[in-house]
Amino acid sequence: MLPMFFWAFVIGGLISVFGQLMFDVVKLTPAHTMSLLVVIGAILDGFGLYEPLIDFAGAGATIPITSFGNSLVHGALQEAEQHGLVGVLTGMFEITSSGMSAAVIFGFIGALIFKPKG
Amino acid sequence: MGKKKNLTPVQQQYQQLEQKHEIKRPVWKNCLNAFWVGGLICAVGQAITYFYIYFFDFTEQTAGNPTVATMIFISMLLTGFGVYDHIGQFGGAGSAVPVTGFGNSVIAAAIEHRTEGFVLGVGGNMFKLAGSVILFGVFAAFIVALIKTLWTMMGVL
Amino acid sequence: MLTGKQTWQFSNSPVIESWGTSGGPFEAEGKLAADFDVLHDDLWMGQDSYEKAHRVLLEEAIHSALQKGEFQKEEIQFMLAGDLINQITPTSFAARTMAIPYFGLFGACSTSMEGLALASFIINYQGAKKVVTGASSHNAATEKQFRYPTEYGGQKPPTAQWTVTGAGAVVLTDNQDKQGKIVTTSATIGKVVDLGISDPFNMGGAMAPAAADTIISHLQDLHRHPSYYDLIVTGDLGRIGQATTYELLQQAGLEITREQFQDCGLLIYNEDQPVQSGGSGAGCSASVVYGHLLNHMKKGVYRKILVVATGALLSPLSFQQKETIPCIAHAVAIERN
Amino acid sequence: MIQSVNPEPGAVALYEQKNKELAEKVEKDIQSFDAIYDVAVIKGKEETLVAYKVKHLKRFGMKKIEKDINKLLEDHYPNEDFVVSSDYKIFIETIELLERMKDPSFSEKKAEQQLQRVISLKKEMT
Repeated sequence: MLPMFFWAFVIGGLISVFGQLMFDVVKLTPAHTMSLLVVIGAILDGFGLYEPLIDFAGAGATIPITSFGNSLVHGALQEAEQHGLVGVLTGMFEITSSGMSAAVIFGFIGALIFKPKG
Repeated sequence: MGKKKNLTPVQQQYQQLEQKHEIKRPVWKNCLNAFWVGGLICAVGQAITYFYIYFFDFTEQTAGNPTVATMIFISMLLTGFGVYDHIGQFGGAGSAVPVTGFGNSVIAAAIEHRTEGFVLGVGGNMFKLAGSVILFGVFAAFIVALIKTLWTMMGVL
Repeated sequence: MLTGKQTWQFSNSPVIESWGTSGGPFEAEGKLAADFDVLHDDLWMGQDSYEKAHRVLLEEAIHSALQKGEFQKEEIQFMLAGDLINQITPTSFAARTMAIPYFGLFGACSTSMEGLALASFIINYQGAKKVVTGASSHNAATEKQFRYPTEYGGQKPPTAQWTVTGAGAVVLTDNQDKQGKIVTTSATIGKVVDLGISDPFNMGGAMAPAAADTIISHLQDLHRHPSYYDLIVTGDLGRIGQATTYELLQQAGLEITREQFQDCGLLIYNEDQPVQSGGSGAGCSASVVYGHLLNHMKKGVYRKILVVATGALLSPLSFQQKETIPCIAHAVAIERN
Repeated sequence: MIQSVNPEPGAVALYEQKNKELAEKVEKDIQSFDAIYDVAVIKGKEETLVAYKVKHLKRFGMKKIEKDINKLLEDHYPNEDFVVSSDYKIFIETIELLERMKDPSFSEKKAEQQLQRVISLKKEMT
């Protein structure tokens, strides 16, 4: 259990450092950086490399936004296995749905109860 | 950046002069902060994952979903109480890359545009920052999954 | 009277009769808090949107300027003002409240001096007896429009500047009794300069050439030595822009000292406030000049100052379309008789 | 929270003595894997539940290890039905069940129910 925390910290931290280098060295905007990271996550899963990373680092790999790309691919592939090509379309949000719906729901609740502080 | 070529000599000369006075981004410090802030957020995520594994019927595989939802909930509170933007200034990518940063971008936009009403303001602007992440995530995933499925079908893999 | 290429001299010396400023909570913690007439402890200022709060800022600045000079708003012939928000609605809405015949100006952060130059011109040539002019900006409203939602955790680089929540306004009159009064004597209208900077987080660096260009033109047109002025103060160049402008002026062979050359964006906040490179926004030069600096002139600390307000004429759209940032600077000489 | 991790892993079987022997044999087989450091085996009415923990640095190869285990079990015990999992949740549930089964008053029917619950957890993916 302890090594899991350690590696979650290290891998999550390293993915963040990669993002920071995109900000500071390549001078990308946050939106460009995050988009790049999800694309990388999707491609890594295409090569079957992201799942081992999750096995190894747990939340260190599932919490960074790269896992969004990974789980989109994963959902699509899972569904495609059962239903063929159409599954690529229909299965896309199968796994990711919780993050998306949480963001929408909490975003709206946030707007109901909070005001920006400036 | 690649546009430098199009500058006139006067512009180039000026930019050299201006560069001297520009305060450089503290890349090392930023990376260090990003590392430990990002790492810490992931470690918190790991703790939440274990919480769901121990106290509920979630496996390592299935605990990811409630963990993400919980993290976004925490992100909503931190955003709403005006804390997340300060964490962001300090942690940089460390607080932007984890899913809490995704949540923050959605929630901050939603809160900000409340004054324009719930339909046109909150509804219309909620994804103005996170939209590109969703677009490129979905499109890249589509291409990757399509290629892989086609390969499998043609028996390459 | 046009002097040189781009400078007006005001032979009738329009009088700056009274001035007023208002600011937000962050400015209340700044170095110049004592110079503000109205300070808010809440960014919302009792309104239900940041844009409305923005309007309130300008209304209050104008009100305190009118009050201090014991003017009724009915006596004022024209109002010249502007801000940074889409279609300058906060200013136009304030003009609706004021019901004074109104010119809406947009010169980004150079609006304050654009307004003062035009108002002086109108008074100088008997176009009016009393004119009010001002500019304002509101941090959250401006961030919302130009950058990210205020609660978004985006990291600002050290070149970024902090938009001032503040407004400043002055009443300019054709008062013939100039004894001991603060008057405007000349104004130089700047041209748009673009040296190819496109980073919206580095406004100072983008605006520096425009500031230098206007200062040099002003001194050339009037055949003046920089030492004519006790103070040459720029609007909101911040640390980077100010250092760059200083070097440009040195390169042009102007003898100007570091003490003589100040920046409103560096004057307004304390060192320990997290404003990166300094303050910015239309309200920055307006609230510093129409508060702190005029108060100092009244006390006799300065006799002759040249205010050079700089503006970055970009929009979120032009930035996203990868345009570089065109910049402008207007200078007005303010002197005490 | 931690205490449920500590009990010694082991092998337990329901119903008959020969089942217990089988469970212990399976346990030994799995332990022969280098990458694995804890194993728990429960032999139920039909399925045999095998839960194990992989050394952390070997977790990158978890998918392959699972494949290898499945293959080994299939080769050695062609007639048995195995449910194999490296999932932490499955592991702690298995250990807990193992502990409770040592108590003679814990009925076989209840144990089988619990076992099926754990197996259903493992099958519910995503």
